[in-house]
Amino acid sequence: MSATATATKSTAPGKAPKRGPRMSVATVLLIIAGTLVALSVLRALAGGGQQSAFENITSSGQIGAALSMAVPIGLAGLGGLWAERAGVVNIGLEGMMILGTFFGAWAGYQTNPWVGVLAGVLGGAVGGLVHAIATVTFGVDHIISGVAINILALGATTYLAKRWFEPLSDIGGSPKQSPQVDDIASFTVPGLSDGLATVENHHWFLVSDLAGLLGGLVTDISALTIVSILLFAGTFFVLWKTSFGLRLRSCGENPTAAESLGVNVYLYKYAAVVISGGLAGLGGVFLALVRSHIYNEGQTGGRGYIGLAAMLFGNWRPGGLAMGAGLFGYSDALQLRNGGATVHALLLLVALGLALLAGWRLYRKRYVAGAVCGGAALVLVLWYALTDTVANDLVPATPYIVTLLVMGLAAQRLRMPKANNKPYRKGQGT
Amino acid sequence: MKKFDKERVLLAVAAPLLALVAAFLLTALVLAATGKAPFNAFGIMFDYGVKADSQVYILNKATTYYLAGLAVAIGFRMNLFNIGVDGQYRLAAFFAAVVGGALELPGLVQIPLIILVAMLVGAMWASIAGLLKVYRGVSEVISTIMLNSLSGILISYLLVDGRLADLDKQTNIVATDPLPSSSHFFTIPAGGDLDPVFGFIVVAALAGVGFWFLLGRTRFGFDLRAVGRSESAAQASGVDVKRMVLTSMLLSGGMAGLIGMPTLLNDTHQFTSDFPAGIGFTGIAIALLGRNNPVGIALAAVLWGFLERGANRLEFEGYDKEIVGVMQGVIVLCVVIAYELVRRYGLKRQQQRVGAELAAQARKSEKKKEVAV
Amino acid sequence: GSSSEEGSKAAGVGLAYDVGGRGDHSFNDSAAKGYDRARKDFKVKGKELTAKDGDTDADRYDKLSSLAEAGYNPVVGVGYAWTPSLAKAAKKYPDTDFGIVDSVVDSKNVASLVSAEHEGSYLAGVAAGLKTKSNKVGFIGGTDSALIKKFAGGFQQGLKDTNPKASLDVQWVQVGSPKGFGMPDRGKDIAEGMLSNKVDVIFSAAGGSGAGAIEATGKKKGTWSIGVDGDQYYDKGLAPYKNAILTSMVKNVDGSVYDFIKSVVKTKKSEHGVQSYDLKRGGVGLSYSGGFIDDIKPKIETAKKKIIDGKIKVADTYK
Amino acid sequence: MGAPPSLHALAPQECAIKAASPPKGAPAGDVGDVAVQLRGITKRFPGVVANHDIDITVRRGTVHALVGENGAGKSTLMKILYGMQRPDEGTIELDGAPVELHSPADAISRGVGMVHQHFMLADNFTVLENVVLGAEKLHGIGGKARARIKEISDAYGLGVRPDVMVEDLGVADRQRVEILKVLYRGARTLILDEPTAVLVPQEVDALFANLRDLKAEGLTVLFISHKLGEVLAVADDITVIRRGTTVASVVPSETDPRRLAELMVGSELPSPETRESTVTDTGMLTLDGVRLTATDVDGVERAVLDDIGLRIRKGEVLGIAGVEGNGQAELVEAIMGMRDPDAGTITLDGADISHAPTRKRREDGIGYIPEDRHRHGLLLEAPLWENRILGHVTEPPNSKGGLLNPAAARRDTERIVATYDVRTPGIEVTAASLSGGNQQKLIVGREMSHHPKLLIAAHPTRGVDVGAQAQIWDQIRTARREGLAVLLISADLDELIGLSDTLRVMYRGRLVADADPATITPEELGSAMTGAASGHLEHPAEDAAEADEAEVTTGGEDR
Ligand SMILES: Nc1ncnc2c1ncn2[C@@H]1O[C@H](COP(=O)(O)OP(=O)(O)OP(=O)(O)O)[C@@H](O)[C@H]1O
Ligand SMILES: Nc1ncnc2c1ncn2[C@@H]1O[C@H](COP(=O)(O)OP(=O)(O)OP(=O)(O)O)[C@@H](O)[C@H]1O
Ligand SMILES: [Mg+2]
Ligand SMILES: [Mg+2]
Repeated sequence: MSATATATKSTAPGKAPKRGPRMSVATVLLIIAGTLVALSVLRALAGGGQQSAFENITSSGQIGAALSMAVPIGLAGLGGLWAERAGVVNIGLEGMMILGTFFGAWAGYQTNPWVGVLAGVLGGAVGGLVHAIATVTFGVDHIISGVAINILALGATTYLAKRWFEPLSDIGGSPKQSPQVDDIASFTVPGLSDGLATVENHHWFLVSDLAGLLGGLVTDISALTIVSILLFAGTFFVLWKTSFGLRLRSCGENPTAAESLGVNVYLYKYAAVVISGGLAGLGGVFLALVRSHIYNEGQTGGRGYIGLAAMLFGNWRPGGLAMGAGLFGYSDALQLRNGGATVHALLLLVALGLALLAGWRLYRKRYVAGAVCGGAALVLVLWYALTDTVANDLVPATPYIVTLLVMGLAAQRLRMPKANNKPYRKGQGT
Repeated sequence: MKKFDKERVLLAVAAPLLALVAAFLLTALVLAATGKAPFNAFGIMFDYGVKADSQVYILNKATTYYLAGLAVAIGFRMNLFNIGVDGQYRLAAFFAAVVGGALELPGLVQIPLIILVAMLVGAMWASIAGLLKVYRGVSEVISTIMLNSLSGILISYLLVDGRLADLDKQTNIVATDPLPSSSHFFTIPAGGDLDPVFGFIVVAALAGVGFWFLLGRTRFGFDLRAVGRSESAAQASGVDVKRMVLTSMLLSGGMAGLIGMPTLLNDTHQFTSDFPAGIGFTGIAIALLGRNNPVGIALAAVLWGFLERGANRLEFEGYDKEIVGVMQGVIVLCVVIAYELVRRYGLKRQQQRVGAELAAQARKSEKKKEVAV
Repeated sequence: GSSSEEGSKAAGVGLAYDVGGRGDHSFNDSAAKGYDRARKDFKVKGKELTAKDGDTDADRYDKLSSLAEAGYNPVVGVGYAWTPSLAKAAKKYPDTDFGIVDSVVDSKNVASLVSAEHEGSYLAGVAAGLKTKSNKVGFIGGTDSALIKKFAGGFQQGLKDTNPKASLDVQWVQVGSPKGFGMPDRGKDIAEGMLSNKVDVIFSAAGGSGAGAIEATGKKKGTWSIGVDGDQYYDKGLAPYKNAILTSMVKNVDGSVYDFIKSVVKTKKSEHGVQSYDLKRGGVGLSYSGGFIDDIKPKIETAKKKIIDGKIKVADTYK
Repeated sequence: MGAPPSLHALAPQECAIKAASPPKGAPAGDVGDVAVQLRGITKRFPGVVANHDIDITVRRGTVHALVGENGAGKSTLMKILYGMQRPDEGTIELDGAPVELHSPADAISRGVGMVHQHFMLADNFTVLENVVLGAEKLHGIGGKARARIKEISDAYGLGVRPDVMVEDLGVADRQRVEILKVLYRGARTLILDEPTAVLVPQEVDALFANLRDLKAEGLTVLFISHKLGEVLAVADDITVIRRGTTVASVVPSETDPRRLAELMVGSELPSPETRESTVTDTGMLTLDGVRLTATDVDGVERAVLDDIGLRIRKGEVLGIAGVEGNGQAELVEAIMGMRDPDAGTITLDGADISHAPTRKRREDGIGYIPEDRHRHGLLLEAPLWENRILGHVTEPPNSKGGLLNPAAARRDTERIVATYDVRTPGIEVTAASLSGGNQQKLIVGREMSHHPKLLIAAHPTRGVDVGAQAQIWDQIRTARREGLAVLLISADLDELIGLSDTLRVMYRGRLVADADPATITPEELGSAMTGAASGHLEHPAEDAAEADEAEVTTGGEDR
């Protein structure tokens, strides 16, 4: 409107136009390597009773489980990324995942799992379409619409499960679950997998950790996991290397500008949100058809939300998102694999990280922040020293606490698409 | 300005009605598509819903839902999405039950104490999200969702035989110590052999009045609403937005603390693992439906209670009670769309009227205006 | 409603399932089996209702009273979650016979149908102790509820009594939430975690989540699962892995429900008070399907006899 | 009227054929083909008729200026020509052929490009991405596009670097990116909607040089500006729009700023100048060594306010000149308490308020007319009387104790509406339904009602029409006479020079220069704003005072 003459807050004085350091692949690898070394050292130092717990941190089983936990979270996050890059917040991911689990299993048990995959993706996409209609066409607040979709998706699948699956009791159906769906093929890299397993079992310093890490990534990998990894790469390519992606992202940064250049903003927003739903649906399919072989009420267990958190953590970029999803998947997997001891071992690792952070902060003369980090590190070390395991009933808290911690540390450095979560009406830009 | 007001009232009523009608039609379609007679189903729900014992049930349910709606609405009024009401009220009810079970004071002292503990715990839990938002910029949507899960884990860690609860070997139920009977809240007899109405409905009504008064009649409420309408304008007007976020998170959490109280003080008198869950989410739907307005929320809470009562009956009559879930989802979605449409229409109407009236004024006072300029 | 006019006792049997309902391939299904059999044998009609997530006692009471009001007799609540509501309904409808599974309601017109899960689980522990080669055994509970701890406690005791060297890894699918009974994926992950730690016998008392554990052991040679509630060897959904099901700790809820219905509609002398379905009464036990534990049958039978004779007292909770 | 009445009778097709004949108002001299012909354009918005039966003819290879007061409908008309808005009635012809424009894409494909009044750039994109967006088909989004951008940039001397983030660019650079965007699409007809509003005079000159180049290439430029001096300097034809309709077509050689302005407004012009000084010796606001740093997203910390020191006395208006984004907004926010300075002191009427909360400062007597009334001044969806409370909720008559007093607030709103001539049918309508000028009058009324000691007026008349402008100036002058201290920030140099008693120039977060408004010219001020001059700006020669003759609102008679 007339009062906002120039939308140019910009050019603060003395501005250094250099970009700050972005996490490059090299830095990430360096961090991983550093962590591994630290881990190996800690393990070597730890007493005999604790060693197996430390070994568990990088066991191929743990890594494999983490990967399969990470994929649905990552797919949900990827869905969130598509939508938010086009300026639409999608908190309805959870509902779209539910649709994915339901329709994936429904079509899957009747035909074959790949048809199920397609149906689940479509189911999620329909959820996305509803969200697009509400937010883009009708301008409903994105969060409110998302919440409504979550309620609706849950209600609808529960009802349909009751109608469709209950009568199938003799082949395993019930009001809360579908009949079994066949396995989706999974792959193991022949030779490599076994070789790595052998190395891992020797518990050599550092080498075994690395072997465990890699072993988890080459053993018993579902075809759908591979598809998901391709989708991550594909997303990066499409959104950042094609004109379609440029236009789509422009709708999340400045839709009025995009409109003024002839971009059909509604169309791109619709496309993004529908794709977003489809990806979340695929995440649901993964839960239904790979992690288990059935639809199961409540199966998603809030992964849609965690996916959203992973996306924020990843700063609205696929690479960062993958790291976030990996982190959540990892901490999720912990609790399933005799987590108490492993989490206990991890306490020490986290304490080390915090201590380093504290040092850095103090060096930068940020005394309060440094003291807080240092104090936290100390508490963790004490906790580690005074106990020998973390109560199993508290282990499930790990992913949530990790999320809160990570968000608390990182949220301020994040940059979301500028027009994200803002209403947009065609022809009403200033 | 009476003309405007009348139209505004009309629009305010039109939106939910429109949405409800649309929702019922859509649900009817779903029912018909899955081979069930829709209108018969609605008939069953209605017949059953107006029975005396159903009304007691609905009022008692609505009491809880009303508080949940209020708790959510406090946040919504200032554009704060407290998705965490769910975790807040459960944690609050749990600790209130623990404290209540451990003490044996006169009811007049102990009941307020229990309520206070609940509100404090709810507020503290909510404040975590508030602090994270204010100081670390963490979206409250994400943090409250995480906190919901954490509160569940915390409760189940503590709700264990030997920690803060006891196991009844006969019934297999693990529960906190029951409240002494002096701490049972009064009930309102409903006549006949009907169950009584929860006395806590009085507290809920007071909470509603308090909500209205605080938001509509105090400086604080004005500031809070100002933040909801425009954070930047509120800040420029002198509202400390950060503090406001914290305060309203605390208020919302405190109100959330009340949600479990009708159940605890009027009904179960102890906390068990199947203490009602998910009411925080129901509260979101109810706040949306009631438009964050204390009267609207009351109507929405009653509607929700009615639907659930009807669901119980539908099953008995051979329908799938799950259809009510569809109905609820469709209602919420229709309602949010209808409100947005009506809001937009209302704004446009008003601009049109302002334009028209000004044009008329201008024509009348053509000459006077020239002098004035 | 059409319910009020039919106040006669002829309405039939009323059954109220817990969340999950008929078709859960577990506990509720077991009750349904007894109900179906009774209806067929005694030619009575019936009505089934199911609780849903988030139901309060008022909701549950509403269901029970609807049944009683409509003249269903007996009315059975399947699962301990019905305890408070059933107690209230029993008071309100003194002429109706109520039954409750897995819990105790102290009232003249209520039969409390409880099972001695710990006793059956003890036998499962004996079998596991004898069959494990690695001396590492696992237990997966659906959730850390008191009922499931009964399974865990008995299992642990049986294991230790038989094989003191064996260690037991106990994990819960979902702490604090009955959702842990419907998460086969998590069941599988937990089992795989255990297997990779050399555990070779896993007992899961985890409803549908157990299927995941059975799948995991089915896919790894030389490892066993122990089923629960029904005889899972015959579970159609688990057919591919049935050769990994060492045995099942069968809990005959169908029997207790059948007996109770029979006592009301057939013998017209309804059971009331606590009806304990223990080892002695055949309420719990191990299955020998598949013949995988035939070799150790004598030892199991000895243990069973000792329990029945009271020589072994089985702890009914896990610490 | 611009178009001959006889043309109205003709069907559009026939017009197209005859379009080559020069329109009546066209000047003698070389006459190009008709590039754009708009006929009978009418556009209604809820409550407003933005365009009413507009006729305009634009010759190819000329710069055609549109002038008119705020809200006259210029932008709307241009958006219609650019396909962003559909006209309710009327026809558009491009190069003689009637066209239907459904979207900007249609217009772009027909060689029309538009640089908007408000920048249309995605800050978080590079220049390259901004330029190729929507035109990816031309040269892709990679190396070829980059080469083409460089080529255009060099050809017109735009100096645009393709791989810089737009957020790192200054306003003038952004302006050039906008122009490049249009050229990249091969536009033959350029619409520039107030391109000079944010530029200092030197930048304007550079822009005009660019425009002349373009014209020489045979491009047609439609140019909107409120600065009539500029218009006369660069335009070949001028069309005047008043209240949504064309009221005159003139050529620069036959008019002067004053007559043009009167055509625009339909009456005599107000002027912002101050006549007698009311400055006292008592200080009201003092800033000393104020420093404010901000951390950007990349974690780099830098000073947005650097060692700011100033003093405003009772009855004094202190004007701050500066190109937008040099810290003026931050200065205001520091004084208002919306940002906490890292160092330095702020003293109001003898009391140190450096770290006092905003509310306290308002209660202590700071009035605030924000730069962006929609973001900082109003609750758009709240009724007027609630907007009257905003910012003064703790003061009478709005509240007593902790409680609101809606009845009193309503009564007082009625008073403000009457006193400040806020054109509204009542106080229950939402602020959003008022026009910008009336919203502004409400804000001024509200702030003045609490008798502030210090008024912070940031762009108080931006986007406000001439009538309202005069009223607001009057309010400020009156209050000043009663001892009010005013901090005035404005991009309108005439307003700044006319109203201020003292002038300071802000550049990169520092106050680099000061000047005497009685002698300074906008050009001199402009060069100081770009950092080209500092210290005390002396006025070199007497005759330069006549240079601003061109600027219509600068009277200068009493200087
Ligand atoms: N999208 C819109 N909806 C409603 N009214 C609008 C819209 N766009 C413009 N208007 C109104 O139409 C009228 C003409 O506006 P326009 O922006 O064309 O004016 P202008 O001549 O460009 O003014 P300025 O000099 O302030 O830029 C104004 O009253 C404006 O408020
Ligand atoms: N983008 C828009 N969307 C909806 N309505 C708008 C829009 N822009 C302007 N309006 C409406 O147009 C009218 C005029 O608004 P604007 O702020 O442009 O006033 P203006 O014409 O500049 O006012 P004034 O004549 O006082 O200077 C108002 O009713 C305003 O609500
Ligand atoms: Mg305007
Ligand atoms: Mg304009």
